Amino acid sequence: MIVKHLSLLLVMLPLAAAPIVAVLPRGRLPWVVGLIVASSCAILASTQLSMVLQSGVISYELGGWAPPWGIEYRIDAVNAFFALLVSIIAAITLPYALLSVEKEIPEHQIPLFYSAFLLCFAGLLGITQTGDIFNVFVFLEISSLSSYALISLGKQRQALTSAYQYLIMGTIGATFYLIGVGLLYSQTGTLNMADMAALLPQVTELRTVHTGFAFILIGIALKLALFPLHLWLPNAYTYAPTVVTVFLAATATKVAVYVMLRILFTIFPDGFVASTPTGDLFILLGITGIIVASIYAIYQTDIKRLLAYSSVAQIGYMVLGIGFASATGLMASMIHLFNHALMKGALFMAVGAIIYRLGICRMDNIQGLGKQMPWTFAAITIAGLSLVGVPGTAGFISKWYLVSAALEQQAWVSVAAILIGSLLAVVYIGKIIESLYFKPVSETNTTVKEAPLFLLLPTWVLVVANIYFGLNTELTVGVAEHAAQVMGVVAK
Amino acid sequence: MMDYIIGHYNYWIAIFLMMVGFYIVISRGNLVKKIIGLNIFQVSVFLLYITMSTVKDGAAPIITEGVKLYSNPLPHVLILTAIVVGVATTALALALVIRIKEAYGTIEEDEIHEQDHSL
Amino acid sequence: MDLYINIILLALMAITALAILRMTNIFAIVMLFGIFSFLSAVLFVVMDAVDVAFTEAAVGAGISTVLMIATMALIKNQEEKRPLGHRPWLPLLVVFITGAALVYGTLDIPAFGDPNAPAQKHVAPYYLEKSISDTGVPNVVTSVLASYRGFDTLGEVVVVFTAGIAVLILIGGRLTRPTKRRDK
Amino acid sequence: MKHNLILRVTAKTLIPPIIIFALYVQFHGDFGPGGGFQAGVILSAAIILYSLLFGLDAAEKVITPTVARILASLGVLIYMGVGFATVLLGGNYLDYSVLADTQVAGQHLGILLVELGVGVTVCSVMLLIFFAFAGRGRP
Repeated sequence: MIVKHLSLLLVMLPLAAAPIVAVLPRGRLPWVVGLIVASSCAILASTQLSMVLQSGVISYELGGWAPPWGIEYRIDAVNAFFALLVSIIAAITLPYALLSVEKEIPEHQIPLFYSAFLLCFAGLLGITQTGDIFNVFVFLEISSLSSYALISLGKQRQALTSAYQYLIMGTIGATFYLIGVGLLYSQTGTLNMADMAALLPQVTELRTVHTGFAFILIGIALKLALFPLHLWLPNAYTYAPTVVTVFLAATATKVAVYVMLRILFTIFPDGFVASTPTGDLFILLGITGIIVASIYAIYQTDIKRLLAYSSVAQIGYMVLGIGFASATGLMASMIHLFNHALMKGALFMAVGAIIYRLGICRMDNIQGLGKQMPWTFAAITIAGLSLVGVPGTAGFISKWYLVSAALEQQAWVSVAAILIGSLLAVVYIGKIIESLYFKPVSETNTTVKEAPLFLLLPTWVLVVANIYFGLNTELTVGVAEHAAQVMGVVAK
Repeated sequence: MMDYIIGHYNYWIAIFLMMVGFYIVISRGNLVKKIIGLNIFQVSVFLLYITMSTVKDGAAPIITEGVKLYSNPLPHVLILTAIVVGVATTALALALVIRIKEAYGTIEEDEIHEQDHSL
Repeated sequence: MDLYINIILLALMAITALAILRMTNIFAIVMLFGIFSFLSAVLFVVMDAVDVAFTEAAVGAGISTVLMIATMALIKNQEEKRPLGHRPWLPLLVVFITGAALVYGTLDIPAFGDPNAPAQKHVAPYYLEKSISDTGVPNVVTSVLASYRGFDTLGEVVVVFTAGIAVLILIGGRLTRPTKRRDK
Repeated sequence: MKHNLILRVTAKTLIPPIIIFALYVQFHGDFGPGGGFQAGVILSAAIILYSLLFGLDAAEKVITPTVARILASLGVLIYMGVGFATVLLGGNYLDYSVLADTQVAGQHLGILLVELGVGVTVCSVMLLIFFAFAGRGRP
């Protein structure tokens, strides 16, 4: 029975756990429930992926109504890949959360925190699983509303203004998406993605469809923090509690990429996207995003903020891959977003370990801490090298595929941008390492000890994953290739 | 031509209302007023959907004997959802504004920025 | 007849929206927003969307306005300050482009009330035909909401619940204070 | 408003009809406009009106924030529970047809139950939100 309802269970488990956790007493019970749920989801998601790879698309009719009349869960390799990414990150983040949350969140809010965390998790999973374009909106709002609340839990008062700013931009994005969906609905009469994909080829000439397409893309781009719509992201990531930053940085923007891929490659017919300037626009915005955000990152003194700007730059790489609209480009994009989740997860976790000890993480406060916190320091170094794209790390694989995708199309400017972006990454990661290791320890910090094991272990799981996926590319490249095929972009 | 206008004026006024709301959100600095702008924006989008669902001489979609033509129930359902999502967002946003007021003593964007930069 | 009622209501909504844009007294703006919401509810009735109208009146005009007033009572100062040297041209440009794009999109949209529009022909007729035999519910909005698209509604309830959690996180401090004392 | 006699008397006579109307809307949604969302909001409006007249403390005696919080979770769980029940009875998630002998009876029961869940959650969340807003101003 579990096999039949697997795809549904994956979403309903965290969704049903959230209201239960909300009424649990204070203490560690909410965390235990959260951990159990997240680990079960990781198991379910990996089962789902292997099922999809073996036997093809899974369709689950919610309410027993056949699509397009009812809502359908339609799982192919792409969904399964993203659902697995989200679940794994949640399962690794939760062990880390225990101590970090106890330190950063007031005790009486901890059950509410885990409830909101599970809601955000369930919302993201719901987006990846559904085959209904309006259902995406509903789950998008679940994950968005809970992430606004999670961000506002940050200690500094700027957390409140960041959450407000994100709320305004996020709601504008969601409303744009809603407008786009409405316009598409007016010409097709359906909300089911597969059904819409079948009906759209007859109406692609219509101006309504073009406008709807544009509005959906802008709405998702806001959620994706695509340059220049990224303004909410640096603030939100900087002031949110560490666990929230780790989770959102590794998953939220990735799920937005997923929606983008679905819209571009599943829902709209092949020729349509190519007939619009979308691809060129994505390449342009991707390149500008990589360069500008990387330069911004170099000038940051708060390390969380530095990494946040780096995230904006990395989103540039992903969008660049989508912009090429080739099989290699798509693969590169998907590999990079998986790897980026690993490296940014590890980096934010390591930074969180420093925050756990110091309370802040600014360039001038962390000087010389590398010697006192060797494991944390090593984690930052390795994950940082992966971010740069040094061979032997996961980051190298994604850069490799990106460059080959660019070379395929002889897009020299893109190749240059990728290389310059990597060089700029050397500079900002170098700044952190220099500060941590090559500067003398300030007197107030001489007694700082290594972070507790509970924080180090999850960090190192991700660090090791960075190396593992740098050496063994079977899973990432294999699944990404399969996913690119599913979306109809076959290798030329 | 006149038919075309009569067939589309509803959309255009809804778009005008949307844009007024959108303009309030992105041009005003008062945090409460921004939220109200956002609400106007959303309500006007609802209007767009309901406009799509209307059928001339159709009845409300409650099945009654002797009635043949009904308006389209699906956009109604979508908008019911969207209205509830809208009020949820509004409640959250207003709660944030209250906290911002407590932390900064003001709800004007410019003054908040000034305070943060002077820190 | 419907046409005139429509036009009058839309005109009133436009006037209200513009008044909200120009006014600086937040309290008055909140009141006007309540009116705006109610006008839209009336318009929904005219356009045969009774369930939507009901919800908009109860939720949009009712709860939203109550919450806004409660916020105003806490915030106290009720005058919007217009910053000097504000540059409104960029927002204006953005809004103009967005609006123009939308109008461009509506040029091909089926006319208002067209019974042969694609939206009226594809999925919706199934609900209207089958609602009684499938679910026994004559109000099709209810059957679609609770059954055909019941999962959306589940998501919607979770959104409401999320908002409750979020508000508790932000300003619900009083709830747990008594138990805190016991801990010490 | 606490000391205004006319308001108190008028509102007092209004509250019971509002509650009855909420129940009507809740259970008549199959046939006319209405359903759990509207009913929840109307019911919460009745209690909010009560709290405006007799003070927040009096209203919190009717329904304490802790109870409201539990009810908010409960409503969501009722809705999800119906779904899980249909799964256990061999149907798909939220496929109410398996709840009773005939499809229509099952659908009817299912819709009634989920609307109830909706009503409970919406009403209690609205109250929670209102209590949080109104309670913030107090020392």
